Amino acid sequence: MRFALETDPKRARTLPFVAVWLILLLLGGLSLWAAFLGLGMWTPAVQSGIAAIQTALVFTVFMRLKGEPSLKWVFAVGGFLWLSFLFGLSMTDYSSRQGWPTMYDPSGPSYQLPRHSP
Amino acid sequence: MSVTTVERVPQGDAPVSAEPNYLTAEHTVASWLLTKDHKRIALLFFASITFFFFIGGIAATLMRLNLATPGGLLQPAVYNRMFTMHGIIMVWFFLIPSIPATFGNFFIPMMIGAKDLAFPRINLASWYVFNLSGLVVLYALIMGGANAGWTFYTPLSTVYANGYVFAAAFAVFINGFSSIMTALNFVVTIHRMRAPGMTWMRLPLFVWAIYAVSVVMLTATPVLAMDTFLLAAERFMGIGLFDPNHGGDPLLWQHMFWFYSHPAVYIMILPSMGVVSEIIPCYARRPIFGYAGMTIALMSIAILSFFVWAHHMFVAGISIYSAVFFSLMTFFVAVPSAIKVFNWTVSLHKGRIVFDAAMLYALGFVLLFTLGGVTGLMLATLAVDVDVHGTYFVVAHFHYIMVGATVSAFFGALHFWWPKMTGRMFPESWARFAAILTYVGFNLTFFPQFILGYLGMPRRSYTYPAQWQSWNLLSSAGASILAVAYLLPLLYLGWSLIWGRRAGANPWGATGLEWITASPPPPHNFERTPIVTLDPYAYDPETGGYTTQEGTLHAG
Amino acid sequence: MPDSAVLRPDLQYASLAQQGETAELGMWVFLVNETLFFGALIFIYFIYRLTYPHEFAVAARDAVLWCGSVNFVLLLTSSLTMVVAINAAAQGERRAMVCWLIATAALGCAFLGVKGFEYYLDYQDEVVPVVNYLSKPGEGRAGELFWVFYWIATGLHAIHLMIGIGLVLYVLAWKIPRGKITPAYYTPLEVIGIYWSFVDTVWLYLYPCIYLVGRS
Amino acid sequence: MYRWIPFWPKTAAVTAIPVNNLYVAELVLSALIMATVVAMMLTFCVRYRRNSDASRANLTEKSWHFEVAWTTATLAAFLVLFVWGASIYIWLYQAPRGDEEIYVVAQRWMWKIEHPGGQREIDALHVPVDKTIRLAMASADVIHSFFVPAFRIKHDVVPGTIETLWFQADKTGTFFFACTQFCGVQHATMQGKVVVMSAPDYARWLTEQGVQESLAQQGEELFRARGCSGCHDPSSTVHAPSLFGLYGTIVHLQDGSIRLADEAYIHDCILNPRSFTVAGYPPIMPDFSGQIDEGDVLKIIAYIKSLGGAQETLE
Repeated sequence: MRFALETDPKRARTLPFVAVWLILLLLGGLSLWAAFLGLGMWTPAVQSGIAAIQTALVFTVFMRLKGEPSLKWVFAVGGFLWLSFLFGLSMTDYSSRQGWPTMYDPSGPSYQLPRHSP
Repeated sequence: MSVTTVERVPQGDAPVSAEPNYLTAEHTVASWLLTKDHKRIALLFFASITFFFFIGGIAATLMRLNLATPGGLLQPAVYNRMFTMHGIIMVWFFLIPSIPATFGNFFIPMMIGAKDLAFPRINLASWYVFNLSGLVVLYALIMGGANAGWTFYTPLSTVYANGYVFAAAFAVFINGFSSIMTALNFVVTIHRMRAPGMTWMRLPLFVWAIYAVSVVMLTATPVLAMDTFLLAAERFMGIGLFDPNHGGDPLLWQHMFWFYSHPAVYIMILPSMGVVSEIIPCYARRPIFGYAGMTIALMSIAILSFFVWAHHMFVAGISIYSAVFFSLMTFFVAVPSAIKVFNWTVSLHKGRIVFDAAMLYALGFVLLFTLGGVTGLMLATLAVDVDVHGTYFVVAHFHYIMVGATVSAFFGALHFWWPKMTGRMFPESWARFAAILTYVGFNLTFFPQFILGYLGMPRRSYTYPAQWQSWNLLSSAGASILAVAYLLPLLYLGWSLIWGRRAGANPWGATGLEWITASPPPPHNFERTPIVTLDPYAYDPETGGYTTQEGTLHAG
Repeated sequence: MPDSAVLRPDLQYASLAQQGETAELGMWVFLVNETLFFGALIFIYFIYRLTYPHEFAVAARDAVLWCGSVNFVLLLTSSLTMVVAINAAAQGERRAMVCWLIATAALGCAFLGVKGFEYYLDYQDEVVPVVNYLSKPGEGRAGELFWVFYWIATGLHAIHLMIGIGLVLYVLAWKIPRGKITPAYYTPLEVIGIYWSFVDTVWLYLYPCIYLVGRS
Repeated sequence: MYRWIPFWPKTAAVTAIPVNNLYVAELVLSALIMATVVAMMLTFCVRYRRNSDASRANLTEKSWHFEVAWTTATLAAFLVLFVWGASIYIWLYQAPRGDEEIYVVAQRWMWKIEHPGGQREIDALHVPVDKTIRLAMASADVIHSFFVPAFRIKHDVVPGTIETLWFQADKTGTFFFACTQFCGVQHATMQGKVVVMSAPDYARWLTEQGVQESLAQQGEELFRARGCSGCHDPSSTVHAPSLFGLYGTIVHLQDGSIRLADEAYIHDCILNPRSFTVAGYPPIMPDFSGQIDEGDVLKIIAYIKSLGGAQETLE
């Protein structure tokens, strides 16, 4: 526990934090580079992936989740999990709201009623 | 284990404790306004939400008065503002904070054996923020009210509606901070501040319910906050993200709004489920049936509530695939609710049932919740929803859940915990009369609306074709009975504050930790930190005795 | 260095350790809420970018890339200095802690400075919806949606950063001189550090959303 | 008596019948559930009241068998309802080609109806009996919702897009329709009558309206006046997609996605062409958003539909 009077060993060294900082900057540079590559629709995907890796680094190292009780992990991950509900479930609508070819073929004969007609 | 024999409800005055309680420890106004005591903050919240309950109630009374005749009484614009303000005030200023901020605030620390919530200052700040948002909504109301409906559908709310939509939306935005602060406090408190021996599976179901509801508040409210923030910005600046004239999608507002507001329905109902799970075992004098199943049901409702929001949008023009998915999810969320109804009912089996006021409210809750639930199933069925969506059927359905069930549970909690909060007993026969009157008045008011809904009467209409008058008249008559039933407790509970008998520490013979301390409790709840040795609800129907969670046996 | 014995837990806690753990948990729970708050905004962006990919690419080309990139570096660096300051607090190196905290606040202010200058450039470039907006060829009506998002997102982020700077200054001016931050109990600093890094994380997402669109 | 205490709405369309049947089934199920709960509660309350001397021995505190059985039974019943409701919904919400294709513009606080022949009416909708009617609905301002209780159909009319809905009335008569999405001060009066007539009556009614030109002809005029024909006319030298036989086909867009060319698609293409660039064509079409009202868009759509559907393309 870091509340002991002796100093916290996890807090003794600065070098690992500097290393992570460098990695984060490099990843940022990578994201910037990817923007100029012309990957088309893959660009946002690559950039989101990079941002996710950066987030994981910031959370575990800078925000010191590493080695913390699982309860904090639950809350740290929970926010993103709930966000994925918002993104994921609303895509059920946005991916197919309009103009998706449906089961009914509108070019078919117009007099034929679909099922359920009495 | 010590054994003492007590009368179940002691007659005559209990002895007055010499120790100061939380009400008498300090007397200055500042000691109330700057208090960090969760019990005093609960009472402050109680005052605020009671005020808003009656403001919202006045709006409802005017609406029912207007609908008693097809021609109406109010100007159309006034009627529209009334139902909008009724919705906004009742949802955000009464129902959402109703049980958590008052009974939750008061009893969560006591039930888990803590001296206070984790962050008392944040708790107090929550009350101030709530009142600030209340002032803003009152400003909107006094200046003439908003008339966009409580759902603020764009582009009506952003471009077309006149009135104080900006102020109303902003009030909702600020109100969200209050919810979040309260919820954060509960989550952290329940995780960190439990007394020794109070394991998760020994928590009273009310604590579980408040925990579930806090998780929902924490994860749903920020989305609404962003949504209303953007709405207010759009209204204020004239350009925004939901305006079809700028390429925006009005359905995006609805998606985000219901991502909050469907879980918000569970924010309103989950605490009532917790309350009823406390009341039924205590008055049936037997352990709750299926405790573990109840906790699983509570948590699964909390999580599943996020998977069903678009069932408010089946006719709104979302993709049919999406509608099918959300309909299926809605049926899934109904399963844990069905389990709960079943467990409450079976919890009466082989009990030793006492029909006190709190129990009558709880039984009323179960029935109204079940009727609200089965009509919810009808609304979850896609084809039927297409027909009854946006009609009085929906109005009746959600009033059964949010008013019938939640307000019944609120009054049940009020009667159950009144002796603990004030140290006084209320006149039992009056309370029973009020409970029955509530049930009768409620059904008279809202059952005819199901019929009106299937007949096709659109909601939010100030006028209607004359052939529907009979049902509307019946509904208005019921509303007047309901109004009396809601006002009655104010009178006799107020009376009891001064003339009521003094309650002992545990007038109902209940097992929770909140009952082992004096009534009203001392400033820091307990003389010493309780040590929990037992599951909750250790009632014995064979003898009528019970054992508190500390392990003290009281023979019947 | 003041003795830790002067610090007592608040009434409702059994020990300082419990109080510290609880405060940190409180911040993490709060961050759930912040994640969803900013997440909801990015969700709107996500939907509209899917709907209007071409318009967004054209509109976003006017975003000032160098400002965003410089700010990216500034903010990440401030996160590092914050962590180093907490390390110093844990070791009881009071002087180093104060210095690194001042550096953190300064970097935060530098971020706001660059941001302010960028807003000025944006105004010159006529990309301020309502106030001063000129629709560029090819961006259609949806281009304005991008800029509404830009102003709201960066504005809210800046407000969060200002709160962070305020908290750091509060610790510097109030807590440290009164000996309330000790190697035995530096939780207030730790909690602020978590918040600070979270505000940094938000920028990790806003940066590609705003500055790295339509560059190729 | 029935006039003053009505219990059940009329059922006057083929769309209404399955919905009504499902509703009755659910009512019965709901009544059964309520009766079970009430019966259990009453029995227990009487038998185990405080002063009764019924035995309380062998108390069950939990029984997984019971709970699992109850849960499975409810889930199974719910799934039946789900499948039943969803299958009708999918049928209701995929509008087929109609015998009559009628255009509806919702505007605060009236319903403007335009028949393909150019006949116009407000807050009234005349349709022939036993014919499939397809409604293409647009909103000029806020969200409205078109609801005919006797037909059990409803759909929101969202600004910025076109929604379609269909029905086939099977009884003649006059039926009430209303807006069910709150749309402002006079929302409650945004109502009208569907008049279902026999085929000869309907034909007579159409001719009595004294109309000069059909909707498609009006649309064609707009098509020329707005300059659409400059590029989309077959004789044009500009490389623009042909609109002959477009309606009802599958269109491949530049970004790789595919869309069905229905009313909503044509509407989106007119107002926001950049997001719907057809594969193989340059993105040169100007943006008509804010320059053309929804009624005119509907006329142009009627014209484009009159240029033939998918079948003609094959010939």
